[in-house]
Amino acid sequence: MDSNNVIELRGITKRFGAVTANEDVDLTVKEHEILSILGENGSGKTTLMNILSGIYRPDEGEIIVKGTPVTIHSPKDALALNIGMVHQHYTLVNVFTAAENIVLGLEGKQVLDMPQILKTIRNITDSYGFELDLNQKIYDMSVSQKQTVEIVKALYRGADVLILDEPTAVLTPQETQKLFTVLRNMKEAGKSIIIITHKLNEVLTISDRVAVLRKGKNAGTLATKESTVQLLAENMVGEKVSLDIKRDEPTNQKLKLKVDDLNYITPDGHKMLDHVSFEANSGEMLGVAGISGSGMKELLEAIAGIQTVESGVVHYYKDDDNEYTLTGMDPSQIRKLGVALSFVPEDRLGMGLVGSMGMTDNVMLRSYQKGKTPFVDRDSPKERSEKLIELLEISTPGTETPVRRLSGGNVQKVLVGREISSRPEVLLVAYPVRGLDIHSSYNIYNLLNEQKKRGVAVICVIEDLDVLLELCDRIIVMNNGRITGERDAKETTKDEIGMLMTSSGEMQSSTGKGL
Amino acid sequence: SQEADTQESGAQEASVFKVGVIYVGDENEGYTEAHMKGIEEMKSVLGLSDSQVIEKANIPESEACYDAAVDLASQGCSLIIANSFGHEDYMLQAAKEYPEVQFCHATGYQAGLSGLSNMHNFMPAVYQSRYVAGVAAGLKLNDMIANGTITAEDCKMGYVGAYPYAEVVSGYTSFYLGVKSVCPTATMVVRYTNSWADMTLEKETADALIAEGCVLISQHADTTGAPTACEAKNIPMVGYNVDMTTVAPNSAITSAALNWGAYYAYAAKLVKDGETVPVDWSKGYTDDAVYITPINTNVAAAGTQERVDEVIAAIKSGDLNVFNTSTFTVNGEKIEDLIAAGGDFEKYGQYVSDGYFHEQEIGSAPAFDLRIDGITELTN
Amino acid sequence: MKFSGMRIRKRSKISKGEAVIVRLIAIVLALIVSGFIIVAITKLNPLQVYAGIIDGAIGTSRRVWVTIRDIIILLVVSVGLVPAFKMKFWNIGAEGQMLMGGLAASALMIYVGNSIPNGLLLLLIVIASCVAGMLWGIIPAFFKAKYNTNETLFTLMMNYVAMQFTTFCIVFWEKPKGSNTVGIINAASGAGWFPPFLGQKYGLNLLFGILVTVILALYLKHTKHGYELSVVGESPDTARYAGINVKRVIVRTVALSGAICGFAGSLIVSGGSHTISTSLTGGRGFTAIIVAWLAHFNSFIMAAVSALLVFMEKGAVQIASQFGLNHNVSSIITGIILFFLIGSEFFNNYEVVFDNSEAEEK
Amino acid sequence: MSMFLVFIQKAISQGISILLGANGEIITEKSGNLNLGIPGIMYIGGVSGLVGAFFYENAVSSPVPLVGFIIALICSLLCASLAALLFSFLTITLRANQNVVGLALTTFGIGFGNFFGGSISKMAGGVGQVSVSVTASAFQKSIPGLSNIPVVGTLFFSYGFLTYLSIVLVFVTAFILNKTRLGLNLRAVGENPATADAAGINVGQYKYFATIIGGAIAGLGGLYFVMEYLGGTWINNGFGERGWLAIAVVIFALWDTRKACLGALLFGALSILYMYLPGLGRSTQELFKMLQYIVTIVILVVTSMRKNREDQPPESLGLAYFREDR
Ligand SMILES: Nc1ncnc2c1ncn2[C@@H]1O[C@H](COP(=O)(O)OP(=O)(O)OP(=O)(O)O)[C@@H](O)[C@H]1O
Ligand SMILES: Nc1ncnc2c1ncn2[C@@H]1O[C@H](COP(=O)(O)OP(=O)(O)OP(=O)(O)O)[C@@H](O)[C@H]1O
Ligand SMILES: [Mg+2]
Ligand SMILES: [Mg+2]
Repeated sequence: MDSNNVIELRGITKRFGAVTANEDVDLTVKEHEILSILGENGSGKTTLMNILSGIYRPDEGEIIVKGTPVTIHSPKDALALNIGMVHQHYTLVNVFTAAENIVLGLEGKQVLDMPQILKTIRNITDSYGFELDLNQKIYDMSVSQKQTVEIVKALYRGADVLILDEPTAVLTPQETQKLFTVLRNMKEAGKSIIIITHKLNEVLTISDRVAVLRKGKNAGTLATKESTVQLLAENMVGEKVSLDIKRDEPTNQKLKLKVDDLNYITPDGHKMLDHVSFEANSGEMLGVAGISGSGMKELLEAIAGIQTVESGVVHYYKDDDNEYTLTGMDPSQIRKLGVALSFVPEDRLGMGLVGSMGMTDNVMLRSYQKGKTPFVDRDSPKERSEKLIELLEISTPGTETPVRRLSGGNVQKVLVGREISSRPEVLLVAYPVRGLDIHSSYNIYNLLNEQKKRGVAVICVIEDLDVLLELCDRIIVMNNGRITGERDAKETTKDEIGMLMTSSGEMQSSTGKGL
Repeated sequence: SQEADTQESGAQEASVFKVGVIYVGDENEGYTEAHMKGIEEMKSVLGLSDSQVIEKANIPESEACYDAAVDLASQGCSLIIANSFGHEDYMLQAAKEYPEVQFCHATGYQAGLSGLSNMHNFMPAVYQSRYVAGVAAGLKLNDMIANGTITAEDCKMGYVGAYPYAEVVSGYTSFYLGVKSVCPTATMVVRYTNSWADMTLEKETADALIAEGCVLISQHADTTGAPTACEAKNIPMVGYNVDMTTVAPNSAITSAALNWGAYYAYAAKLVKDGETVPVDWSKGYTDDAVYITPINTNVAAAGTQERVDEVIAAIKSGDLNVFNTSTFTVNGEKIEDLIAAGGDFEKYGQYVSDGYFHEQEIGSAPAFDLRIDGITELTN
Repeated sequence: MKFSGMRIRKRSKISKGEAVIVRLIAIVLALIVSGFIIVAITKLNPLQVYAGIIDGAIGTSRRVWVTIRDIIILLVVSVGLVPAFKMKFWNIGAEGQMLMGGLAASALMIYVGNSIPNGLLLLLIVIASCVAGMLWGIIPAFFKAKYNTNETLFTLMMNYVAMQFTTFCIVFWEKPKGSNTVGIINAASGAGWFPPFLGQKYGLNLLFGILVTVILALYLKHTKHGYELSVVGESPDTARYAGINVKRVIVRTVALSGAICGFAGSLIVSGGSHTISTSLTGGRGFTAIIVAWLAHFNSFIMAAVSALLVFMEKGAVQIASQFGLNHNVSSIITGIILFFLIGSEFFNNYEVVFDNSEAEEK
Repeated sequence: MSMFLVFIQKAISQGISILLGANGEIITEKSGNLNLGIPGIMYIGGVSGLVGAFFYENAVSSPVPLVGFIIALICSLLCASLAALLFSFLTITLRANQNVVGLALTTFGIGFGNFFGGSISKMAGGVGQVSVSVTASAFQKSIPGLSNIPVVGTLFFSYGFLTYLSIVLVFVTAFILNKTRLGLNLRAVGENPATADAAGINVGQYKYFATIIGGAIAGLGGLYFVMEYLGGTWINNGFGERGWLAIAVVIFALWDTRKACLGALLFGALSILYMYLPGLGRSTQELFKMLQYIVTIVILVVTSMRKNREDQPPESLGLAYFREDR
């Protein structure tokens, strides 16, 4: 046994009903290291870490911390063993301040001595270089600020082993860089860090070793130095995979959508859309880049008729060249015009789908109003669901299984599949691969490319700039509700886009508008 | 047991005399409790066994009463009694359906009008005991005037009434006339709770009356709310239905009460013997159908018992008529004059003769709903 | 320490048969426990007591029909609550909606009862009671839709407003003046009363009850409206995304819910009591909430649960009368049965597992 | 003036039951448990105190007020806690729907209260006779000396122990919830049990604890009604709608016990206002009795229009928590 093993998991098995999430998994974590855990969606990464942090109890297996076998019954036990976890879905109380969240659940003097507590927390934030307003309420925070609170919370509890579940999924590249800096500081300070991520390049940048899970089982541990993206992907999937995005030249482009001077201010006064204008063409993939919260979500929702705007017009050009104005209409009115507009929203289960319903009922969500009778027709949606399952290789027990039960990748396939199956002329897509493993991600990219080939005008918001540059034909960049630039994807660089994402200047057009 | 057997068969067994009773409340509510006592008395007088009396409690004034009545009839009851005013329509409905069963309804007024020979109304002449209780209250007031606690001028009483209709009006008027017969300067204000049994409301109403300056409280509502309020404020009071001294040992003088057993024993015997039950029945002191609870000497003025006994004797002998028309005026005029003048008052002509209002004599239900001088209704 | 190896885990699946058995066991346990309580209080033979319960509920054909009449009312109110609940609109205002429905029926019977043909009057009564209940539902629904106002409390308060409003009306309708009793309305003419149907006094009640239940089940399962309201219930954002007018669906659905509860009010007034008072509902608006939830909105189970509760209530009233018990025994027994039924749901969703492997340490 | 004084005094005495109920419900709801059984628990709390005192007073020849007081208090706290324990067991351990359990508990509790209240009546020899006057006198004892001061004494010092306790509880609860670790943890459990769990808080234990304490305090509301308000008697359904009003006050007060104090006073005042307004007819009185409900509705609508982030109910209110659920 290696003496600097902080944690050893031996033969861990965990079942949920009929599902075996982890099967006979071994894992070691050393001092002074960053260990990545990699695996496809549903391969059991989160479950394994939840076991280590006391959320779940293993059905079989042994946990050894610093040489001693232990039983971890609860998160409290885990913390007592200096194991802290930052969950994928943050565990923070929204109406509490950062400081309140950080001291939550700890022992100490019954009456809270806030000044003293704040001082102690500041010691930690200062020593690792976190930026955090301790008196800010969580509901006022951005995702990365919340994540910072989570990490500080774990450290404040004396975590020596810090587990992070997909910490970068919702961060901007800049925020990710900042996070990695902090993680390296922590490693220097002697801590062990376990990080779950689907982004292979991040794995290569940050970690010392990579443990791969495949279908709940160990698929080996590699030293990062010796691995490549290709190697990791193959290890994960268990067979050869191709990691190229095929980008075809746009063909037969025609003006499909013209957004003209959209403005929208939130009820609390933020300008989310600030004189936004652009055009989108059929057979073309238009990428939208921007730091999250820059107005991309609002833009897509405004086009789709979900977000009402203060002013501005959205023009839509049908195949017969007739022009329609979409502004001021809700999605069903748009549909009634005969406009084929599909939208894959960011929040899959919160907006795109109904988690508790099966595929059939979800597939009919956007089309149930068809037909003159007051009755719904469930037969054709059911057929369509079955077709989608076959076509997109959706893994689900059946068309009536609540989609909430499916893994993230499959949920996304259901959503994208439904939107595509209505044969759209314009397809809006927000963060289509967030949280998906690399395999599923490429499936989605391919689906989008197929649509483009079909002549659809695809507009997609993607946070990963590498993907954006590879996938799209044209990119517009947003910051603070404004369009700060428009570039040809084949000619621009990641740096240029990154700069535009933070620039505040007027639209810096280099290629001119549109075609 | 055999009782279960006969019930399951649902058939009427002629040999067994059975009485069915429908109560609006249960033993937790003074009014129904008084009826329950009456039924017990009936049982012991007639020697009926427990299984010969089927009681249904908490029957609301709705089709539930009809359901209960027909259920009792089909269980073989040959006499069915209901105790709440609002039960009457449903009793009539059942009476039409079961002509061979006798239906007796307390406080109602429709038996005579209905033309059904098996429908009957009854109600003890409680105005008599209220009058007597009023005398006891009046003596207390005199005592307080003599003590200097109050003056003869601000001798204002409060009355917690349930609803503003004849039963209550007749009740408070007789109480007031009793008071006035010994304490002529007394006046009275009446507040309604719009409920028969709401302890909180009665308490709050009594409190509001006390806050308005009432120096003595009486009630025609069924809970101990008013005595509770009076006890807390040390205000003398006259209760209703039951002895209030456990709740208000330092406030309750006495309570006007009814002895329903007098009727129940009487009617049950008639039915059992196959004799005709009168359409209307209303008896008072002569038949021991009304009484006042023992005078609480802690509170009552000295000599109250003697005075009260005299008044009771006078009522029994017929020397004293509670609604003697010379003792009250309406809008400053005598009722005989008003009747003679015609108009709204003409309808009272049938009740007024020989110098008094013949209360509960034409029908068994109280009919006196004149608002006499000296009494103010604070709500109407 | 002994239990450190015991834990709870979600069941993967439970068959319909097993679920029924779990519930039956719960009912039997509940009956045994209430039996003990009754015996403790009365020292009576429990079998005799159960016989009394059965006798009270279905001992004679008249009792059967009274029991059916009351089951139907409870069922209709429960059914009425379902659309709102499915939409996650916590309507605890059924009491008020029923009362308003009953009030509308009574008003028609009183004011136009003897001046129009009975058929037309009945039609008006059904419509008016639905509209009155609907109105009582729409008010909180409107504010829920517009401002997301808490509907639990709103609908609860509407119950009391309805109650006061009823008392207010009774002041004008009471007979005689001041007595607070309206008495049987149209006792002589029977105007506005449900006529006998197929020779049964409560035949029409039964027919209406079945119709409402079936139509509503169809509405929820097979219509666009039904689909829309379940989407709104699951996620208003998703509904907006789908182009569903969320506000309209909220108001429409609660209007429907209120209308059915209002209709139940007319079932009581025209189909039963033929009078109006604030005790018309008898707490059924609250009981129906339990019925609907316990049944997971399934019509058949709702009918079964309603039947069980009414059966027990009628039975308890009978034993109270037969054995001289305090009649509140019926609420206690009902409470116990409910607790067992509610508790038994756990065993349909979860299972308890013992892992002895871990029992040694800690 | 004296009329107004009486009105205020009466409003307070109407409000105290509601306040205690609301205080209990706030503590309960802060743990994420929506206990609609509070109205039933209040009946149970009231009747059990009465039963305890009744047996004590009947068992000894000369009962001591203080002893009766303590017995009533203990019985009330115990039985109300047991009822809340039942609620907790069904909703926390068995994860049953809170609304359903709550409503069933209310049905049960009212039946329980009326059953035992009624039975005790019978044993005591009839209605109005369940008078535990000795015990009640201890509950009604006002502060000696101070209560005799004119106006101020009437207004502030003329009440019994439970009235003052209810006010003390308001501030103690507010302090614990807002200034201590216990309160912070409890609020976290109600807001986001998964978070609390991950932070090492025993969610189930906190929920049990808060629900039972809350139930016990609410039970005191029933005891107040029976002892201090009614002076030691029972009347079926006498407690009326106070339990529901208590739950209404919780929302009115935006989960703050100090605001609940005002809310309860307002509700108390509105419930009897019509008696103190001259010249109302019987029908108008009935309309006036709507006032407290209408006011609640108006306040509800106004707060919802303001949409303040801080005025929201605990986020996971009404939901069962199971760690392995997602
Ligand atoms: N709470 C749960 N209840 C039932 N099954 C679960 C639960 N959590 C996880 N599972 C099962 O365990 C398996 C592993 O899930 P887990 O969340 O650990 O995957 P993962 O590797 O974290 O996936 P991802 O990359 O999508 O986050 C899943 O396939 C699922 O079937
Ligand atoms: N409550 C549940 N009951 C049963 N199985 C579940 C449950 N929740 C999740 N699962 C299973 O867990 C697996 C992985 O789900 P999970 O949510 O971890 O996917 P994911 O990719 O992490 O999603 P996301 O990208 O949204 O994080 C799925 O295959 C699904 O079957
Ligand atoms: Mg995961
Ligand atoms: Mg995931």
